[in-house]
Order: sequence, then C-alpha cells, then structure tokens
Amino acid sequence: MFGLKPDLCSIPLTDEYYSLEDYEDGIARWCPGCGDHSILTSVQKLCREKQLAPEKTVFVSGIGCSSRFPHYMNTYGFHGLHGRAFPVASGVKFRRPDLDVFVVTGDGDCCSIGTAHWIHAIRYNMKMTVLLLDNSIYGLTKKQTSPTSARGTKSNTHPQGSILPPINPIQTTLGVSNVSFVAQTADWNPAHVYETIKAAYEHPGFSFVRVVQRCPVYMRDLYDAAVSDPTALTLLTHEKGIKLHENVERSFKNIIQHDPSDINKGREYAEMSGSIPIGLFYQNKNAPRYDEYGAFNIGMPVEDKISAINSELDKYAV
Amino acid sequence: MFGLKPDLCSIPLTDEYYSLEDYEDGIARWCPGCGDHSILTSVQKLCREKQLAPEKTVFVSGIGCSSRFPHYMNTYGFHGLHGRAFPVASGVKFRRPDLDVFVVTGDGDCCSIGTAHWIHAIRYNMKMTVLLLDNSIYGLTKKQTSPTSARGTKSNTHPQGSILPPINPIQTTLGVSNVSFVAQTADWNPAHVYETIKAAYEHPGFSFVRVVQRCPVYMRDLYDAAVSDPTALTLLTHEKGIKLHENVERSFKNIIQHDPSDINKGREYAEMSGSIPIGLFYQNKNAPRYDEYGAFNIGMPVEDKISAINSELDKYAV
Amino acid sequence: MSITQSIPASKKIRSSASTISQHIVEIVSDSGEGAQKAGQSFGSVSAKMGNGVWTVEIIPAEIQPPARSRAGASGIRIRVGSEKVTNMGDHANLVVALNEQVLYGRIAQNAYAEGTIILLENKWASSDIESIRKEYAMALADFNARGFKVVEIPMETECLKFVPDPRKGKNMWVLGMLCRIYNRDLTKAEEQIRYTFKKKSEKIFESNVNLLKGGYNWAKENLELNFEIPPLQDAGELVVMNGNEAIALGTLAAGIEVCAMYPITPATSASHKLAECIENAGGIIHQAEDEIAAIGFAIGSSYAGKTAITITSGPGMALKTEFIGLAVMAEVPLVIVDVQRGGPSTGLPTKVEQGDLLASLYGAAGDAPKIIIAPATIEECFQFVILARKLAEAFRTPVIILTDANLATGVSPFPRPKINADWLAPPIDQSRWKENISPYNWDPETGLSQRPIPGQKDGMYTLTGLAHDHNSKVAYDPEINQKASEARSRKLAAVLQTLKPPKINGDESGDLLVVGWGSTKGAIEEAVDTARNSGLKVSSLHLRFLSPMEPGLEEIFKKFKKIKTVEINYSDKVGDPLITQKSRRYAQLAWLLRAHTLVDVDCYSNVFGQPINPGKVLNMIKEELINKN
Amino acid sequence: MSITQSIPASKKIRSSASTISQHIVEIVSDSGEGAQKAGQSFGSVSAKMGNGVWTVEIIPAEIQPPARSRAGASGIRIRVGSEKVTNMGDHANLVVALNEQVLYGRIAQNAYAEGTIILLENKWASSDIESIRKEYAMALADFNARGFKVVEIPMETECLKFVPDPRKGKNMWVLGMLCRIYNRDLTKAEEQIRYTFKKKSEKIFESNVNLLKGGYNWAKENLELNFEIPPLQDAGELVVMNGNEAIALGTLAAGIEVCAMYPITPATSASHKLAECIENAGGIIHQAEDEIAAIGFAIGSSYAGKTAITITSGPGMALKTEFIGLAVMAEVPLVIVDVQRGGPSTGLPTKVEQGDLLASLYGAAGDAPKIIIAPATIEECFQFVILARKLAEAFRTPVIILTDANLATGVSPFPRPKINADWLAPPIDQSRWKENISPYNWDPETGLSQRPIPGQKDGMYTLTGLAHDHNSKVAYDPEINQKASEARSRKLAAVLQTLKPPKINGDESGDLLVVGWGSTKGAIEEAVDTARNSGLKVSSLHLRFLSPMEPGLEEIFKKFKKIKTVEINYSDKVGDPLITQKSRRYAQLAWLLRAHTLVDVDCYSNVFGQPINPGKVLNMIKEELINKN
Ligand SMILES: Cc1ncc(C[n+]2csc(CCOP(=O)(O)OP(=O)(O)O)c2C)c(N)n1
Ligand SMILES: Cc1ncc(C[n+]2csc(CCOP(=O)(O)OP(=O)(O)O)c2C)c(N)n1
Ligand code: SF4
Ligand code: SF4
Ligand SMILES: [Mg+2]
Ligand SMILES: [Mg+2]
Repeated sequence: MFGLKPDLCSIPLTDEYYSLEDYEDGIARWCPGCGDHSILTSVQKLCREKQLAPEKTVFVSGIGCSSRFPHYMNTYGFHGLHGRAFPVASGVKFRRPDLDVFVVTGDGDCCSIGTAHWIHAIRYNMKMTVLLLDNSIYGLTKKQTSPTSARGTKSNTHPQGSILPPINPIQTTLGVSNVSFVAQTADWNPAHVYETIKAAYEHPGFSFVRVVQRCPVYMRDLYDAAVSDPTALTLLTHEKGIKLHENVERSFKNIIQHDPSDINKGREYAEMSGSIPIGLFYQNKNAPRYDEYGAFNIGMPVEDKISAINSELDKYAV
Repeated sequence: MFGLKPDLCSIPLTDEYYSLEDYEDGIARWCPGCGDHSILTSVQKLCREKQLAPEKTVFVSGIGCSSRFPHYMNTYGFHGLHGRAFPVASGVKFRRPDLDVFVVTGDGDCCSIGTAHWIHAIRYNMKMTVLLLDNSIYGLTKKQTSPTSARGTKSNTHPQGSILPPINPIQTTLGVSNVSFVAQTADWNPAHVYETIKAAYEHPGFSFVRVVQRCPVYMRDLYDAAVSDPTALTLLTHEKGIKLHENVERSFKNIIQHDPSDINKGREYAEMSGSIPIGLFYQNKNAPRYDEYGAFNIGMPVEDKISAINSELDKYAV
Repeated sequence: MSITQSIPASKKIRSSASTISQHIVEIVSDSGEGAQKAGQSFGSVSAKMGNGVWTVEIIPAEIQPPARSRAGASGIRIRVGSEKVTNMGDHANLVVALNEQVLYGRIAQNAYAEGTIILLENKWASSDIESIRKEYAMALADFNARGFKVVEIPMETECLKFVPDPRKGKNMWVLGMLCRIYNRDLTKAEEQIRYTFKKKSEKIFESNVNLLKGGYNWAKENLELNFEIPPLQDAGELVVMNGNEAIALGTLAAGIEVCAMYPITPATSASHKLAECIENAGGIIHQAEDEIAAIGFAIGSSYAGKTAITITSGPGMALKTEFIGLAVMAEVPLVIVDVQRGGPSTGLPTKVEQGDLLASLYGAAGDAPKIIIAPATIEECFQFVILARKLAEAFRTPVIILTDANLATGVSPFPRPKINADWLAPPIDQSRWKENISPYNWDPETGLSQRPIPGQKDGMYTLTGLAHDHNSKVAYDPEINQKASEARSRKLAAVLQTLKPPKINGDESGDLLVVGWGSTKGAIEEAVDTARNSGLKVSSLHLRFLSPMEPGLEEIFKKFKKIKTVEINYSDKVGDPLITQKSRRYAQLAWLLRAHTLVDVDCYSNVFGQPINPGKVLNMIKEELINKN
Repeated sequence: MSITQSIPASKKIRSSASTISQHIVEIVSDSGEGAQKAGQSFGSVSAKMGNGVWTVEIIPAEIQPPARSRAGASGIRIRVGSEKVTNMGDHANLVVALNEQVLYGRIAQNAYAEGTIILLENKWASSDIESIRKEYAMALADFNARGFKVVEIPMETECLKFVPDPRKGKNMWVLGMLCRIYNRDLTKAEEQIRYTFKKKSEKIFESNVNLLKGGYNWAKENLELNFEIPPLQDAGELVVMNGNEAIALGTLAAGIEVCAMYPITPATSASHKLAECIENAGGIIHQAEDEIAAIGFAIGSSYAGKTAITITSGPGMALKTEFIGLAVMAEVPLVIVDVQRGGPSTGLPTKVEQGDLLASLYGAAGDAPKIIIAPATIEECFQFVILARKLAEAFRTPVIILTDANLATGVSPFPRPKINADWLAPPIDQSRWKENISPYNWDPETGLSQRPIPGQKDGMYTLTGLAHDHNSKVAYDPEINQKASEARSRKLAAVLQTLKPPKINGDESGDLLVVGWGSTKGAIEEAVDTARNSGLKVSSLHLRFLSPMEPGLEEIFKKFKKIKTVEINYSDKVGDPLITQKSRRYAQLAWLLRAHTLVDVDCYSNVFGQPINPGKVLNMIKEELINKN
C-alpha cells in the first residue's frame, strides 16, 4: 500500500519521542488489585521502549474484562466481539505490514468461544503479539466456569464445583502445526511479564503469551497463595529463552534450563503440575508467515490493475 | 430415564440376530472408488460383530461427502450442520447412556469450521466413536483447500497451491487435556480400518480415529502412490495397541512398537513425515467422562421432582 | 391510581400517618453497603403484609466502582402499593442515601423529581477530609435548588451505638427506619432478618435485630414522616422473585431436564438459578463452549429425548440463527429463551430493549416459521416456559420466549403456583414405532406429525437439514420442497386455531388504542387507567403471541381512531431531519402490525435502555388526545 | 415475443430454413461427455453473430453419478433469440440427448412439452446389453406418447469415422450438427474451438474441427431441420459470463483488494474466479476457517484500509449475523454478497431461492440499518459490486448484495465494460487526522461521518460494538444510545435522497402491477410484454434497492387495481387448508411492501427451487386478469 516495502513499513516513521503518557488513555476501569492493571503498565512500558508510533499500533480484543484493554491505550483499538479477536486482528494485519498488531484476550474469549480462531491463528502465524489474560474465570459476566478453571472450581454455573479438567492453553497451542512462539508468565512478577512481552513483540511471527492473571474479586484465593509462595513459579530459562536481569532470576527458587527449540521437552514441561512453569516453551523464527503472503502485492498502480482486469475481460469477450 | 440404570442401558435389549443387511440403507451415493465406501462397510461389519440394535444406535454427522454417512446406515441418524456434529452428538449422548453414538465428520467439517467443538469434545470425553474421514480436501463443494491439505496443494481456492502447512489432526488432538483415545488408519487397508474402529468402539470414552481417505475425483494422485507402496504406511503396534491378525501385521514393511500409554512418544510419532503412521497413538481408559455426569440423575420420579420444585418455591415464599 | 403525589417531607412539617395508595422508595449507596439486602427485606415484608410490590436493583456499570462515585450508584428501588404493582413507576417519592454523590448517578437517570424526599447520611458533613465536606455542602445546596426535600440523618452515629463498624449493619438500621416510616410490621421484619441470616450465627442475627429496632425507634422519635399504605385484601400464598428466577423455576415445572447455555448478560442469572436447583429436580445444566454449541447440544438432546432449553440474549441469538433454522426444518422441539438487552451488537449489555422481535422472526435464511411468545409479567415468565414446552412438542417446532432485562431484574410477588404433574414432561416414548408411519407423516390439514425418538424400534430415520420428503429422504423432485414447506408453515395456522382474540384493557372502541408486548404491560396499563380516569378515550391491548400473530386484530383496530404501539426499541421520529412518513423506520411490532393489518399503526419507542415508565406513556397519550386535537 | 412455436421436426417433414424469433436448445448427457463445452461454444458463436443468448448448465445432484441414470442428467440449455435474451425461458424446443435415460431427469423438471424435438443418440438400440435395448425401446415409445418429436441419430457411428473413442469428441460433432440446424457461422465455431483448446495440441484442435464439420455435413445431408434466428443489429463489443464471474470481475473493478470467504454452494464459484485473478489485480483472497472468521477478517481489513468483501450463501449469512451487527454499530464499510440458495437450513444447496431478504434486513438483534441491493441481470452483478463499495464508503456502512443461484449460473452476453479508474478505490488516506474532529462526528442532518484509518496521526480511537458516543467512548448516559441510533438510521434516509422512483415497464396505470426483485426481472418482463401484446392491462416494476426501499411506490401503486409480487420464496396459498387472508404468510417482498405502503399487496411465489419462467408468470397474469373477471 502507498508504495512502502513491507520491511520498511515496520520501522516507526517518526522522529519524536513518546513518553508513557502518550500511550495512556483514561483510567483503567478494572477492579482494584486486578492483575490486568500491571499487565497494562508493562505493555505501555514496552511501547515506550520500542517507541511505537501510537497511530501505527493497533490493539484488538474480544469481550471481557481483559478485552477492555484497548480502551486504555492511546493507540488505535478494536474492541470487537466475544471470541473473535483473532480474525479481526488477522484482517487488520493482512494488508498493513506497517502496523504493529497486539491481541488481548481472556480465557473464555480465547479458549472457549474463540477456540477455532485461536487454533487457526496459531497456524496462520501472522506477526502479532498475543496476550491471553487468563484468570481462570469469566470475570465480566460475574463468575462462571472457564475452560481453564481448575477442576472443582465453584462458580455460578457450577456451584457444586466444575466437572472437567481444565484446558492447558500452552499444551493446546504447542499441538498446532506452524506454532512459532509460546510463553507463559504471571502478573505478579512484573519484571518477568515485561521481558516476556518484549520477547514476544520481537518474535517474527505469531507470539502467544499466556499471562496467569489474578481476579481478586472472583478468584481471590487461587493465586493469593501463589503470590506469597516463591516456589509457586518455576522459571524456564535458557540463553535462547527470555532474558531476565540476574537479580530477578535469582529471586526464583525453582529454575529449569529449557532450550525453546526443543518442542518435545516443551510439551513435557507444559504438563508440569504443582508449580506454574513460566518462560519460553518453544520458539521457531523460521515458520512460514501468512502475513508475508498477504503483503506480497500491495500498492499495485491503478494502471496495472486496469490492464489486469481488461485481460480478464478478454477471456470472456465474444 | 424410563427407570433403567445407565450401566444396564448399554446392554442391547434384544435377542434377535442382526445381519449386515440390517444396517444398510439404500446405495451409497459417493463417487466410484471413493474411500468412504470401504469405511462404511467396516462400520457395518462392526455393528454386526457387536450386534448393535439399530434403534439404539445413532450416527451424527455435519455436512460434506463424508457426512452423508448416516443416510446409508439403517439406524437413527442426524445429518446436521457443517461443523456442528460434536455438540449435537454430545446432546444426544448426555441423557441417553443406552444409545451408541458415532460421529462421522470430514477434514473441513472437523478441523476448519468445527474446530472449537472438536477441541472441546475431546475434553468432554463423552463415550462416542469419532471417525474423521480425512481426504485433505473439500469434496462436496468441489475442491477447495482444507486445513489438512498438504502445503502447495492446487485447489479451486488456491490455484497456485495452498500457502500454509497442514493441521495435524493427531497432534492437535493429543494437545487437548483429557484426551483419551487417538488412532489413525487408512481406508485402503480395510483390515486395519476395521480393527481400529473396533478398538475405538470398545474404548470407554471419546475415541478419535482419523481415517486417511482417498478422494479419487479431486485428489487422484495423493494416495495412488501410497496405495501401491507398502512403505507408505508405518504400523504402530503394541500389546496394549490395536490387535491385527498376524498375516495383516506381516504385510507391513515398517513396524514400530509404541506403548499407547506414553503420550510424549505418541506426540513424537505424530510428527512422523514421509510415511503415514497408523495405529494407536494414545489411550487412557480412566479419563473422567462428562457423559457419566450427564447420566447421574436420570429417571427421577415425578413426585421427587415436584417436591424439589416446591422446596425451591419455599425459598421465595413471602 | 395516580402515580406521584407530594407529601409532608421534612422534620419541620408536622403530620400523622397519612394514607397513600403507593410510594416509590429507593436506597442508594456505594456497592457493598447492603442496600439491596435491606430493600429486598422491605419489599418482602410489604408483600407479606398484603401490599403490591415491585423492586428492581440499581447496579453500577463496573464490577467494583470507587467509593462516593456517581457512576458507582448501587442500590434498589422498592415500589409499594395498595393494589398490585406491575412496574417500577416514575420518580421516587422517598430516597435513603448513604452518601450524596451516588444520588447524582440516579439524577442522571431522571429518577427523582421536585418533592422527592431524601434521607441523607450526614456523617460527610463532619468528614475530616475537606474536599468531602465541600462536596457534601455543594450537593446539599444543589438538592434543595432542585426542590428535593432533604433530611440529614446521623446514621453512622446512631449505628455506632450498636456496632463498631457501621458499614456492616447500617443497612439494617435503614430498614428499621423505613419500617417505622411506612408502619411495617416489625415482627415480620425480624422473621425476614432471620431468614436472610439463617446461615449466620445467632449473635449476628441479634445485632442486626438491634440495628433494626434502633433505626425504627430513632425514626419514631425524630421523624414526622409516617405513611400508611393499606394492603389489598388477602392475596393468598405468594412467592416473590425476579423474571429470570421465574424462568428457571418454570423450566423445572415444565419437566425440562437439559438446559444448554453459554453465559451472557442479562440472561445468565436464569442459568445461575438453574445451576443451583436443576440437579435436585432430575435435570442437568450444560455450559457449552459457545452459543452455537449450546443450541446444538440442546437440539441433540431434544432429538434423542425430552425437549431441552437454551437461554441467551441478543448476540447469542445471532449465533444460534443457523441452528434455529435447522430445528425448524427438521421439526425438532426446542425452547429458546432470549432475555433481550440493548442492541445492536454488544450495545447496552445490562440495559433493557425489545429489539429482537424481528430477528427472532426472520433471523434465519429461507422460510423458517416458528412460535414466538412474550411474557408480560414475572408470573408469565414462569408459566410461559411450561406453555412453550407443550407447544414445542405438540407442534414439533422450536418456540422462542422473548423476555427482557426489565423482567429479568424486576422482583414482584405472585400467587404461589401449585405444581401440576401434567406440567412435567412425561418420560419419552420408547414403544415400538408403528411400521407404516413415516417420520414426517404430515397431516395434510395441520402439517402436524409425530416424531420417532431413538430407541424406538422401527422408527429409524436420518434427520437432515436438507430439503426432505416425509421419509426424511433428501428431496430431488421440486414438488417435495414446496409440499414440505407448506406443511411447516401450516403448523402456525394450526396454532392460530387455538388462540382467542386478545382482551382489551378499557373500552372496545375509542380515540386511541395503545398496543404493547412483553415487559411494558404494567406501565402501559397503569398509564391508560390514569388517562381513562381523567376522561380520555384510550384503551390498550397486549400481545403474548407474536408468531403466529394473535387473531382478530383488524376488527379490534377498526374500532379506534388511532393505533399506536409502545415499545422499547428503535424508531425514527417524523419531523427529525430527512424523516418523513415515507422514509420513517418503525418500531418492530408496529412494522409487523402494519403488514399484518394494513392499518396505519404508529409507534412510540426509544432506546434509552430504560423500562418505559407510566409517566412517559401517559404523556404520549395526552400528546395524542389533547395537544393534537 | 411468443415463447414457443411448433416447427417441422422429423426427416419426413420437408421445409427450408424457417425464420424464428428464438429457440431453446438443450444438450443432455451423462456427466463427463462435454455437453457443457459444446453448449457454451454454441452460445458464444450465437452471441458473436449478434443474437441474444442465455445459457444455463444442468448439473446433477451427485459429483459422479452413474451412467444412464435419471438423477445423473448433466448438460446445458442454450436459449438463442433475435432480441436480448434475459432468462432461460420455458419448455425446450430442441434437445440433443446422448442417452434416453437422462431425458427423464429433465422431464421431471418439466423442461419439455408436446412438440419438443429430441435428437437422440441411437446406439443404445443396438446395445449388446439387453436391458439397455429394452429401456431404450420403452423410452422411445413413451416419448412419442408424450408428443415429443424424436429423431434417432447415429452419433456414435458417425463420430467413429473421425475418432476411436467418441466419448471424447462427440460433443464437437453435436456442436457441428447444431451449427447446421441453426445456420451458425462455421468459421466462428472454429475460432471458438481454437480458443477452447488453446492449451491443447494442434492435432487435438484439428480432430475436433473435423468432428465439427462432420456433424455439420451429416445434418446438412440427413436432417431437414433448419432454422434462421435473425441477429439484432450490431450489439457492439460484448463479454459473456455468468453472474458469479461478473461478481468476481466487479470486485476487481471496484478496486477491492481483500476477499475473505469460506466455501459454500452456490457462492463459491465467484471466489474460485477471484482466486484465479485477484492477485494479478493487486488483491488477495483469504479462505478463512469459517464464515464468522471470514467476515471478521474482512471487517478488520476494512477497518485498517480499503473496503473488503465477503461472499457467501444462506447458512453462511446466518453465521455472519453477529458481525454484520457490529459492522452496522461501529460503521465499518463492508461489501457482503449473498448468493441465495434454497432454504431454510441446508435446504436445496444448488437450487435458486430469494429467501434471504428478510434475514438480511432483520437478522441481527436490535436495530441494525444497512443498505441492501439486488442485481437483476448478470451485467448488474458486475456493476453492483462497484456501486456497493462506493455506498459502503460514502455511508460508512455494510452493504449487502443479494443475488441468487439463477444469476450465479446463468450465462449471457453484455456490453464489455470500459474499466474506469474512478471505479477503483483510491489508496487509503494516511494524512494527519484533523485534531478537533471525533471518529464519529455525525452530521446532524444525514448521520454521516468520516472515519479515521490506522496510520493516521491523531486519529486514534478504539472501535467498539458497545453503545458509544461520537468519540467512540462507551455510553453510560441513556441519551447517547438514542442519539447514536438516530444517526445510524438517518443514513438510510440520506441514501433515499439519492434515489429516483423506479421505472415502470408498461403503462403507468392499469389492472395489474407485477413487482419483482433480483433475478426474476427477465422472466417477469417477458411475460408482461407478451400479456400486453395480447391486450392485457398489466405493467411491471423491478426493485434494485430493498433497503432503503425505493421512493414513490405508494403513488405508483395507487394507479393500479391490483399489486402482486412475483418471488422465488415461500408464501401460503389462500384456500389451502387453514389458510385465510388473515392467517396467510406472505412472500418476503410482498410483506415488506404491505408494511411500507399499507397497500394490499398480493404475491405469487413458490419454492420449487427453479427459476420462475415467463410461462408461469404469464399464466398468473391471465389468472388475475381473465379468469378472475
Ligand atoms: C456472543 C457473546 N456471548 C456471550 C457474551 C457474554 N460475555 C461477555 S465476556 C464473557 C466471558 C468473559 O470471560 P473471559 O473471556 O475469561 O474474560 P475476563 O472477563 O475473565 O477477563 C462472556 C461470556 C458476549 N458478550 N457475546
Ligand atoms: C455453514 C456452512 N458453510 C459452508 C457450507 C458448504 N460446505 C458443505 S460441505 C463443506 C466442506 C466439505 O469438506 P469436508 O468437511 O472435508 O468433507 P468432504 O466433502 O471432503 O467429505 C462446505 C464448505 C455449508 N454447508 N454450511
Ligand atoms: S472482575 Fe476480576 S478480572 Fe474483572 S476487573 Fe475485576 S478483578 Fe479484574
Ligand atoms: S468427491 Fe471425493 S470424497 Fe466426495 S464422494 Fe467423490 S470421491 Fe468421495
Ligand atoms: Mg477470564
Ligand atoms: Mg474432506
């Protein structure tokens, strides 16, 4: 489009400096203590760090507490339909290589009603940064079971406790062909959240980040324990993985070396129970990207189009 | 429901003997040479072998060539909507433990428009036998790319060849929590098809069988080679796996011992390229079943219901 | 019955208990201060005393809004009357406010008018935060300017006499105060408190009763406000609940054993209630992965057994469209509840609208005739599920029940239903199917046919969404699709045979006939009654069946000079830029009635997301009958 | 122009070339025998010679039906006339059949009548399979009994003189025979063959030409059948294609760069065509995982750039409903093509219906005003995509184009469009957004506003499906939703300003006005013209805009005694059991016109899954104007 080469487009075409405030829009209407607040801050920090031009940045979401995210970013935003963030984001990116696209979704939005689009978006592997804010509950609609709710979770749709084992978003994502970046982090470790989102943004393709997120209103107990317990998280680390400042890294009791190019080991770690593994499970920088296909012929001059149409008409001429 | 205990219900309540003809309905309107024909025959054989009462057997499908399947079975059938066989089948089974439910679906039906239901049906793990008739193409609508089409497949929607790597239905299924039975077979090996479907039927839960299926009309070349080449298939075998007559087993050039209780190895074999692995990738007979939950309180007498309702009303009495 | 009336309001004005026909009371506060619990108790006590009652909760947009914020107004409105109360009414007569800021949230909703009495917590006047003292003083001045009758009350101080932290408990003190003001029976109030805190300790119960009495006595000594709302003659055994709870209990009473749903506001609370109780009544609720799966699951379940139900709201209905078409085509009995909310798209998720009528009728491609009914009261929410299940099976078709956020959240007493064994669905037929009967053995007169259920010997057939003949075989011959379509359509004509022309509220002829459907009945009839009392020739008519449309409308309409619908949905206003009689887009029922009767049916409608109250309807009636003539 | 006429048919009857105004020719065979290729060539040659032509393929239900089966009838109908031919007409005049059984498939479709000439391959008479010989003999007797004029022809034997396996090639011999019968220009036919086989070797070309000439000469020597269909005066440069191909090329001409779709019959072939050519014209087609994703992708793409298109059919429309509501609510330009097929549900996937009009208008919950247009000709299929893209951007709204299986598969020549650079969308605006303008800066008169596109500095906003104000901020104040709804609705009134009352075919007053929309135009007007020639006071009117409805209809209707729509969708027939004027359910356009004009609009419609042909309409007109009087 307008003559720019895809690769050129991704360079922010601006010389002014953007401060944090330039990315903020209004006060976030999430509950006090909601994990989403800190995630928002990390994202705004990333935008500043990368000096993303607000007008070249698009946040796409579905419906849910988490999906209100775009309203709090002073960028372009698309607060669409429940479960449908991925198709919209794909459409946005398809012919606009010059835009940075982020997807913010919830566990119900992504793993329940949005499942089909989630699975296929992984396969399309279009360059976008995906944040699954997973509080293991339906927040906006006031406490119904989510596919990621631990078995036995008492909710308004399962007052006796939920019946089924939870979906494992990391494992499911790793099961889809053409998967290229899968990471997990936890909202109460902002340093790790930030570095993970940064790595995701830098990945040349579809980067999927599950952020374990606290919902103090409806899932108070769930992570309270976790937050206080230093062994609740297990850090997956590797020189090819997510870089942490050594002080941050030192703060972890459980640390495992995991080479993110080994998908089989990644799948084994995804099954870890007891402690929550955070870090990079898998990355492949060379997976084919559908957005590159989408961009290959943008900006064709009108004359060329007209002659293409005419040669088509010739086929039907009598 | 009508006083029968769930466990009792699954015993066919009949003493007459059913022959193959009892399961046949009209002539199958698939193209000559279509792989679906032989699969139909295997299923009818299974019905006879198990002496399934036609009135206690329900075939549910979506839309596609493959989904015409129920019309050719002289049982109850539900030829529903494209992509929606799983929710319907789940609804059928939920309160009818006495019915044997089969799902017949296609690669577009299951892995494209039906993805969300497919993933969640795996997790529900309700007892039903699922046959994915995968011809790697949209047959009924006349040759469009399917999610399982090999990269570069020329179709009416991708005359220059498809862009993306195919979904791997086995791997994707193995990535879903509470998965309990995952097998693969190929239509041109009827003996293996039959034994696989039999094992699937005997599995106490959701048994997923991908049948690699030939579409001579739109994918002529794809499997012609395979059929003639004895190394095209690699047999996964194990005493816990699918039992084959030794003559059949001997006919295979490539044989691998695989213990179906090892999901990690199963996932590795699912990635096999070059030769098509057939056999049982994974089985867990103890995964929790949602249909058992659905059946727990059927057949409550009217009086009990009325008193339950009245005690609810009491809560609102002024 | 007149809607508002000014009454003595401040300590200065002396009066003994003045008798009134009804009053609208509100308790507003920050969320978490228990205003709703107090209001519900006040409503229940009033119901117990034989009064008509309608309560509706005031819910803030956010889940946990900051304290003392305008958007954070949380609370409840309780309308109490001598006669049956059918709606939330117009402006509040008396408001208890735990802080002054939340009142602005309600003022924006136009909930108060000159003369509204406001009983205001006065602790803010002496707050040690200056800004708060300022806000309080400014608000006070403003309220007086607005003509509110403000009474400042030391609630905090008084409560501290009974409890250390009045945030827990102040609501009971307020309840006591209201009991005195409206001469409520204290012992009944105590019973209510015992019921509310039945799970709690005796200690907690006592401290709450002390607060109750404290509030009562304080009001007795310090307030002259004292009203008598005479009860109706004994109403008999009553239950009090909201429309969604009524839907849930109706589902049990209909003998429905499967509810497949996906959460969506404002429908979900019905499912919450079902989740709580359906297992005890021999059923199960299934939360599906999405709305498509929910209705697919329900259809599969109906196909293989008893009629199932699915409950949703606008966006969910959109997703169910394709499956509804299949249920019509394959004639699968099914009950679909649509608790309507503000549209289009995500719209106003918590607010009321009657915007899904046309979508329910015409959503699916091709011709998809189905039955559509709309309850007008909370009691009908209960009854119509039973009716819908019966219709679904008798006519082998999906039945859509259109309710809305107003019915869903409104709470009002109605006669306790005596559960009837016939209401409950009988066990499914598993007897041998009559050999020579086809699965769609359409009766040429009525289009009706009996359906085989899996398990029935010799009943085997393959249900299909493709055009099919009476054997459910795919149709190639063009005639077959025509015949089958006629059979499905004919069923609506058959339903019509069973319906009587709707009753008219008021005279059978006159200058204006107001036509409504769904939750607006109470407000419309209250307004019409008021107008008639003031001598206007207006009547009203309320439709329960929207598909098929109830019979006899043309004849009824002929007897009135003008027909006008009142609906909570969108219509253009003639006179607005570019909007003429010709270009105007009508409200949904009005549009249907025009096509159906060819009468020039007008409409009054809006999409403010609020229930239409009697005052608005009354103004419209006066507009039509006084100003225009 | 009269529709059928009997002509000499068998070798016995002598005649020289008789001049006729038009003829309907069919070639029917088992699938794979090349009947369609021969027919298309015959049509093209006729078009080249200046005749009006309409061809439509005959497609069996199955993908590979068995040989000589009734359900397996595969082939083509070619209608050739002196004037413009706008529809497939009624009964065939002359049929070439490669076996006798497939004719029964067509007889079931009521494609033939007494007098139809049948040129029948006679090799079956001497088949060495006895059953076949029997079948052949029986059929022959039956055909004669039906009054068909059967001519047995040794096609196989003749072709064997040129090729070893006549299954390949017989079609060209048939083409040659037809060229002789209708005096077609053989050199033009050769050109056509060269074009058809351009990818093939010279040898193949030659052998086909030999077959062509063989058929021509054989007919010359052995058949007396010889017709002259005089051409119209030079029609200028023409293109000949079907409606789906026209949609695809229209998409290119509209400058649309993204088509997101999911396969569905009968819409898919439009996408097939696009897949073939859009990349060369600077665009891309995306096959999504389902219809919801397809429209979501298109909306995302429109939001971030040029207006995108999505193409589907009934069941797909149902799935797109929720997203269409969002596009309306958030005012996203979008072009949606619905190639209508038989419904409800999966219905008749390959057959025509006009059943999605009401679903397109009212599918989404709440009030979702959008533009809906319906092309009436193949040429309009091309033009309306360009129009739709313009409307979508000018009015910032989704636009639905309703076409159907009849237009999708009908092939007819139209003047070659001169591609105009203005048709193509300009590159998207990336200039700095005017600071003080809001993203929904609704013009109070028209509701129109300009949209910011990502990349535009200072244009940042968050699009939302929630009720929102002009800044796209979520609306809490009730007034806002009302105002915003008015703005969106107002846009339709603004579109209306740009429309003129529809032209009437025939006199401006009379006894009957036939109203149609979409693909029925040709058949209706042909029937009306015939009726008028026979002195009946009937006119017709065809609507292109369904939303907003075209202006001036009331005035036009007033001048006719009766108004009746002709539609291919379902309506009850008065007089059928239980069906009265009151209980009757009307055809979709008729229903809208009744509400819109309050005129008692009647309807003639059916769901046979076939195009309505002129004969049926003519009979209806006679019914109304002769029999009833
Ligand atoms: C089609 C549709 N179905 C249902 C809803 C109601 N709904 C809104 S958000 C939501 C789920 C929210 O859960 P999640 O995605 O986990 O987000 P969270 O609020 O927990 O951040 C639901 C069911 C809707 N808006 N649209
Ligand atoms: C909602 C909807 N979308 C699209 C279609 C059209 N359609 C019918 S079958 C089919 C795909 C068939 O492919 P597959 O599932 O692989 O089955 P196969 O024919 O190959 O056996 C499609 C797209 C439909 N019937 N309904
Ligand atoms: S409900 Fe939970 S997830 Fe939603 S905003 Fe509040 S704390 Fe956050
Ligand atoms: S098209 Fe292919 S899949 Fe379909 S019936 Fe024919 S051979 Fe089988
Ligand atoms: Mg959540
Ligand atoms: Mg397939």
